[in-house]
Amino acid sequence: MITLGHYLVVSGMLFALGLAGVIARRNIIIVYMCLEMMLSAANLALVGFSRFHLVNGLPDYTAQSLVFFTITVAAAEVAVGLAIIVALFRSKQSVDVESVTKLQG
Amino acid sequence: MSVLEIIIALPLLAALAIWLGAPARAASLGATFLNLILVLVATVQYSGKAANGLAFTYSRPILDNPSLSFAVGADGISLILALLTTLVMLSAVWQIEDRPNIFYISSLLIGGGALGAFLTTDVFFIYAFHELALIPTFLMIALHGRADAAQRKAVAWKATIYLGAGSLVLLVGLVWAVLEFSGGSKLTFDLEALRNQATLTPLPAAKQAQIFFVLLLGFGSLVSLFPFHSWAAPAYATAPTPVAMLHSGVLKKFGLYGLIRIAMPLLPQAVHVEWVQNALLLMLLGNILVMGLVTIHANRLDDTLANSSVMHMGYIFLGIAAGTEIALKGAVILMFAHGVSIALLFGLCGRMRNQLGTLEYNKLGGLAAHAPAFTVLFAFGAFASIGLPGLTNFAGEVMIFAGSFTSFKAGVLSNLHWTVFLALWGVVMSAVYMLRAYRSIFHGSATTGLFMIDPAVSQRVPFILLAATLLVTGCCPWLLLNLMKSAL
Amino acid sequence: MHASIILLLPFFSALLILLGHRQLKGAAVLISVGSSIISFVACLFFLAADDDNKLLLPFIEVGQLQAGIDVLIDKQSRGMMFIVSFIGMLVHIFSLGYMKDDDAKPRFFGALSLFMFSMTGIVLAGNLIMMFIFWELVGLSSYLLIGHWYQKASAAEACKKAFLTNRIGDFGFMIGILLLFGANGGNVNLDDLATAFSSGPLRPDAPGYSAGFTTAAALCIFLGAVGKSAQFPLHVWLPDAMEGPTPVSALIHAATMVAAGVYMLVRVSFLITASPLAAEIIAGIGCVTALLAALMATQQNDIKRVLAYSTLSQLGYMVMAVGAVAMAAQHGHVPHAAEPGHPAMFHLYTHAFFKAMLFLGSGAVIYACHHEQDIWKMGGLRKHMPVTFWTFAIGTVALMGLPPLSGFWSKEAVLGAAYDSGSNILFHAGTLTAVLTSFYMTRLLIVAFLGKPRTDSAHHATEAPMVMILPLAILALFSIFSAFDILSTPLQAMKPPHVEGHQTVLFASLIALIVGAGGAIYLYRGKDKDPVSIKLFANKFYFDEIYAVIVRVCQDRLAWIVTGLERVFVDGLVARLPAAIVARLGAATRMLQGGHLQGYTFLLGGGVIAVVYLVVFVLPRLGH
Amino acid sequence: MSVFTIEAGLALLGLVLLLVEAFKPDISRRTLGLTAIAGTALALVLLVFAKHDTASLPSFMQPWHQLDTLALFYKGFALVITLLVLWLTLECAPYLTRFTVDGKLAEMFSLPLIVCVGMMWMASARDLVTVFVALELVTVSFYVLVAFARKSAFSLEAGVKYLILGALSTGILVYGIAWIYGATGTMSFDGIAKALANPATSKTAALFGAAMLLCGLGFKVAAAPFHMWVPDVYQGAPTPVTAFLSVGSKAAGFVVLTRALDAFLVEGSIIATEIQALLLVVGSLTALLGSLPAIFQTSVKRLLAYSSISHAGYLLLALACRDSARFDLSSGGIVAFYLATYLPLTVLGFLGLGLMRANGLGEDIKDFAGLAKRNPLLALLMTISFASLAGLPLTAGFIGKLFVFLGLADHGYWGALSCAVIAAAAGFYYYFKTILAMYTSEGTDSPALTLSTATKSVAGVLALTILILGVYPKPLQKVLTPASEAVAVK
Repeated sequence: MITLGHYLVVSGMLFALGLAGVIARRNIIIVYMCLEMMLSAANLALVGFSRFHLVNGLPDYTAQSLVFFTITVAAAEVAVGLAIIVALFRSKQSVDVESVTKLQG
Repeated sequence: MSVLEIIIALPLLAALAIWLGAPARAASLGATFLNLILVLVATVQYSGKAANGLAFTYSRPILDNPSLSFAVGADGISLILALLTTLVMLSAVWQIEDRPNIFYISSLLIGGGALGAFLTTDVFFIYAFHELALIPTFLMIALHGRADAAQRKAVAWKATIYLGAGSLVLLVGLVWAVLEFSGGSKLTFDLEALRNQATLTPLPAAKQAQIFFVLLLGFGSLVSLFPFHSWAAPAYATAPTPVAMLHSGVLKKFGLYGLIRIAMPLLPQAVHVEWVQNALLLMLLGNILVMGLVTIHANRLDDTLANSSVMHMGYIFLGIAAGTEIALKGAVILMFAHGVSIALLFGLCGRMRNQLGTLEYNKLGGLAAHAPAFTVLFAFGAFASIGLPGLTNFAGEVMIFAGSFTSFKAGVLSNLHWTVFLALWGVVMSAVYMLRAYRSIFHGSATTGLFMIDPAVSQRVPFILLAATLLVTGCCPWLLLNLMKSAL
Repeated sequence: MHASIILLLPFFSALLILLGHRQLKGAAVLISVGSSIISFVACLFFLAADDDNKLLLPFIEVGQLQAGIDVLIDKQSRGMMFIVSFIGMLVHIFSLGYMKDDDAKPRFFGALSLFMFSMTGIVLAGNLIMMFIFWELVGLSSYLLIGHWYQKASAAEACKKAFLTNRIGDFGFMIGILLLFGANGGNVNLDDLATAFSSGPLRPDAPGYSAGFTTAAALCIFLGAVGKSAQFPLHVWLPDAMEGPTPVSALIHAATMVAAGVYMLVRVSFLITASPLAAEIIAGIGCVTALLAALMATQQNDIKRVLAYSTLSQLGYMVMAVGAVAMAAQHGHVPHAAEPGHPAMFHLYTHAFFKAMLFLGSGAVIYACHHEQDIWKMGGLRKHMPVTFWTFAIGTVALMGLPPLSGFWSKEAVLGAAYDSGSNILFHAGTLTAVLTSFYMTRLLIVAFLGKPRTDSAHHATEAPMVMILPLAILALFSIFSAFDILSTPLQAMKPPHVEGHQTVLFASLIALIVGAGGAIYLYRGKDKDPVSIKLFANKFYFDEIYAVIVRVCQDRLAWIVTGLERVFVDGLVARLPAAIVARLGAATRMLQGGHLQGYTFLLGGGVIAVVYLVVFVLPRLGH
Repeated sequence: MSVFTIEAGLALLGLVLLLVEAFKPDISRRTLGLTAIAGTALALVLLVFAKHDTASLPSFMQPWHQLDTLALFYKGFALVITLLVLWLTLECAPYLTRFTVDGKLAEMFSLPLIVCVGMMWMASARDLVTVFVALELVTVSFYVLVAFARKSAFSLEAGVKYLILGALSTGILVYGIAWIYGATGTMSFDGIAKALANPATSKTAALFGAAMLLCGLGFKVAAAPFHMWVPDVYQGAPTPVTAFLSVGSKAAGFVVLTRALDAFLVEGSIIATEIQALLLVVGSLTALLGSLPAIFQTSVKRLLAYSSISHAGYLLLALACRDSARFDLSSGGIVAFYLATYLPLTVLGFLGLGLMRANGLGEDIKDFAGLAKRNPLLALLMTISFASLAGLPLTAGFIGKLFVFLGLADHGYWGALSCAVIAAAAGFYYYFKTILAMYTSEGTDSPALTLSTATKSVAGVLALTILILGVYPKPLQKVLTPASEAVAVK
């Protein structure tokens, strides 16, 4: 029997992996993909909670509606984000996180 | 509309007018002179009506709850300090010659801030007006101070950070007091309301002591209470003359005024709580003895004056520590006296520096020969600060000392009494450094090349004004005391 | 009425002159001299004034502190007032001649008027605070007058020294006043204090009486007198004060101001009588001063300095008398008399005349010898300045105590008091001082006036002008006759009743006179230089040097150390250390903003973990 | 008219402007800008006359959209700041276009309208879904705005940093929302409050969710330790955008925080003490971490960024002081008040910076040297702005700070109060440093600065607002007082 706990563990692992990737990877594209993974982790948790939170015997769909929004927002973010990263690549010929260190102090 | 509002607004409006292009000297002299007249009239009127309670009150609410209002009102203490402010402001402005407009503007702002602090009765505005002077003081020291750029900036920074931090601590104390004394559910910053509440439901002494101590630290740093004094001496020694006159003479009195007008009435038992009193006594002894010795060590006139001004604060704090009616009134008189005398001395000191280019004792001497009037004026200031009877400072000091002894029982000496004895030794020390200064500058034979002549009569006016004030109120301190009959 | 004229006339004169002497010019002198003459006339009326104690002007009136300008009129103040105004007037007149060529004449006369005002204030003072006020003001006028020739470094130093030394005395005086103020419920009126000590809350059998307090108060007040009357160990300023113009020395530093200490002690004699220890100490200090000063006087060569040490010595006499009378009173020796009398005040009264005269005489000599003050450069002045010589001689013998001149009577009274005090030391030391007095005064007279002129300036000396001679002559008359009832009664001198049976005292003083004078004649007749040389005396027991070291170590060096400590510790701990910490923190926190995206993500992620850990695991555990 | 219509209209205007620019490339940016400004101004006027109660909304919206005073206030706030930013953009346009592709600025006029709508929406949000959507609308638009001056390496770098860190915070926020939902079973603030007041709710899950949510929101409002992006992004972004971020984005974050905390800290909430403690810790830390590194700043723009962090700290501390029965304003009201006073100060400061740039000068403190000689008016206005930021009394900046101090002292949070005091004291240093630079005589040989009348009047109005609010804050309090009642009723 798969319980809420299983979903949450998976989601937690996804989230942690995502975070670790964001922190550890140097390629901005990969960093960005890890961010998407974190959003997915949140989505998974939402769906899991929604599934096990029964209202009148049915899952509560408010949470699942948020999932749709999240996916949309993620898409928008990717659209804008990739545009920026491309601009970065054009000007620096690199998508390494270390290529943006001018602003500091 | 109250006459006090006009008094507060005049210098600020004059400053604005000068910024907009009005002739600086005429505008500032006019405004300050008119202000002096107004304050004098108000003072006479006040002592005419039996000198009772707050007068000329008017209130404009600016916030409901916490209730803040632009409330003006004056009792004897405020009027005495307003008189001090207008006197010093007029002299300070008068003695500015051939300097940029910013000298006039900042003098007016500092003076206006002080007037606002002394004549409003809402804690918010009392605090706020004092802060108004922070930026002009800072800029004037940093930009027009009497040292090379790096040094004067360092001095300005020290003073500003100190004053800024001190006023923040003060703000915490005031906020605490307001919270404790507002009573009921509404918060109010109105001093009268707070005082009423404090009489109705006094706090336990231990709590009073805590609040008082925070206020003491806050107000104390503004008055250069030892050990929070190290900003003051360099700042005064470096500041341009009008700023030194106004800040050391007037604005510094704000902290003391706050303690007497706000802290003491709200927390009447606090100074009698042992640890508070002992701490205060220790700190003020630091002012008197440590700073007395530091002053003796000084070898330039500006250093001597600046350090002495820190030292003399100790006596006023002694009045506060004693906490009796006589001592507190003495403290007010001494505030007035010190303000006038130090402003006089700084004014003259500035003149000397302009004419001679140096203030070091071992380079000066024999100035009395060619500048007798200048010498007499300086002597007024110097002997006033030594505490010579017949000049105002003496009356204040003797009242403070006597006020500390009203509770004396034969054979039992408390810490307060011992402090008074040590403070009396400070009087000896102040004679040491003042006479040393006087001796080195005016007595002896003139050093080659360095000599000065008396200022023209019109340029003497501001100093004569201050010296005459010292003499008149020194011979007749009851003129001032009559104003405070019902105060405290 | 007279009191206010006497008090305020010189005040306005001083104010007018000091503030407007440029405009007034010569008129300043007239104003000052005129006011002194009017005061003197008013004072003659004042001699007949009734005993009174009334408020003249308000000063400070708050709660318990009621310090006004109130006058206490009794025999003591009437008599003292006469001395002050009389000698003051004569000195004003004398100065007309002496200061004729001085550029700063108006300033001098202004300060002289200021002095008259302040001294009058001390004399009339009805309460201790008023007395303190004028006490300080005489200090100021003394400062101004000693420093009259401020261009001279020695004068500038001397006036500073005088003021500061007096300040130390005033330090004690103020403490004493405060102690009495507190103990007597804020009342420092002299009359009321006397009542309080005799029958009020401060009487010895009152509940809570503290003998220590009484002694402390008495000694603190006495410290004021020590300063003003130049008693050991604060005597060092008086000889230096001779840097002032000689009329000033006569008026202030011989006849009146320095005697104010004695006057004040007699005013508070109720306090001294109440404390045996204080009385002994006072008598002892007076005795030591008298003796030391007399010893120093024997080796001085400056005519004014000899007189200055003599003054010191005589002041010591008076102070000793104050203590001795109190000691005697404690032993029950209260001389019964209808009229209040006091040996100290009596000696003050006679001493004022002859010492003022001696100083004025020395002034005339200095004037004649073109400001030569060394007695070894004089000699033979008798022929050139006969009037001066004769008046000086009268003064000398009066000071030595030759019967029946005034000095004899008062000195006998002082020695009598010492004898009655029950302390042999006092009496013997007093007698020894009398010997020395005769010795050094005779020496002075012989060396300066007799023999042959030793220098040109002495040779060409001529008699002083009339304005200077006249005061000398008048004072000479007073020196001779002032102790007789014919003068002392109308002048309200506090002559003690003559006690029969003091044969010892009488003999002692006569023997002292003969021994001292004889010794001096033997040693100094016809000598051109000093045959005796005692370094210790000539150098005034090295007091100045010792004090210089004390000032250097205890004040200048201490100031240096404290200044250093203040900069390092106070400024360092309170200002610079926090500033440095904040700056360091600022730099450290700024390192967080390294600009590296990875660093930011790391911190952000770490922050999240930290917050979650804190909220989920730490805070619930804390319980609130 | 319904408020919602205004929002929709504004969004439409934004889209139209975007399209117009795309299809009619020769349209002048002045026309675009003025249209946007006119539209915003119109919206502001309409807002005043619109129906001001939740009941006026369509019934389907009411569960997730409300119109209390706080919401209305923030809507007005959003419109005002948008208006100012649009005007500022127009003012800085000649300079900005040097760094944009083809010298176009259309998005700089249309995206702020979108952001504005997002902020207005957020002010009304009643549940976490709405919050998320509105927040992302704002954030994603800001990604574009920050990186808008693409030819400038700084702007691009700021854009990348904001993008990565912003997206990271979004992830954390959603994860937090998920867990709160998991713990309480609802998305609406009312429901969450109700569930948290029920002791049966899992405390650990609720705490975990709340902490994550607050971390996500903390990023938006620049709370420590999620504030690192602020200096870099503020410095790199075009000045109008920085002003927008500093005032608008922060206000949006705080309105959500206010709503969320009203739910978390409801009477009897099982997680109240922990959250409150967290707020105190984070608030103190933020005030300090904003103030301390600023001491050594040489770039005024970066300085203002740190200042913005520090102010966020005070605002968080204000939020930590709940239930002050003693003043009329609730903590949410105080935050709103503070933000309202903060708006003119910051905008005036950035306006000054923008004008410096527009006149070809830099943004470092040394570039300010001698400003008083070159343009006394601008120097005076900047002095007022910086003095007010430092919290000098008689200026608007002080009143807000006073409220915070009052609240902290009232609750006896002495530790947090000390941190606030230290931060404020350090603030004196760096604000005064800039003021001092303006009055020094160095650099006075540089040419005089001239300002257009419009600039002068806008800046003058801002400065006057600062001074008037400093001595007469009553009107602002009046506007906010019902808001606090609405919060209290809940």
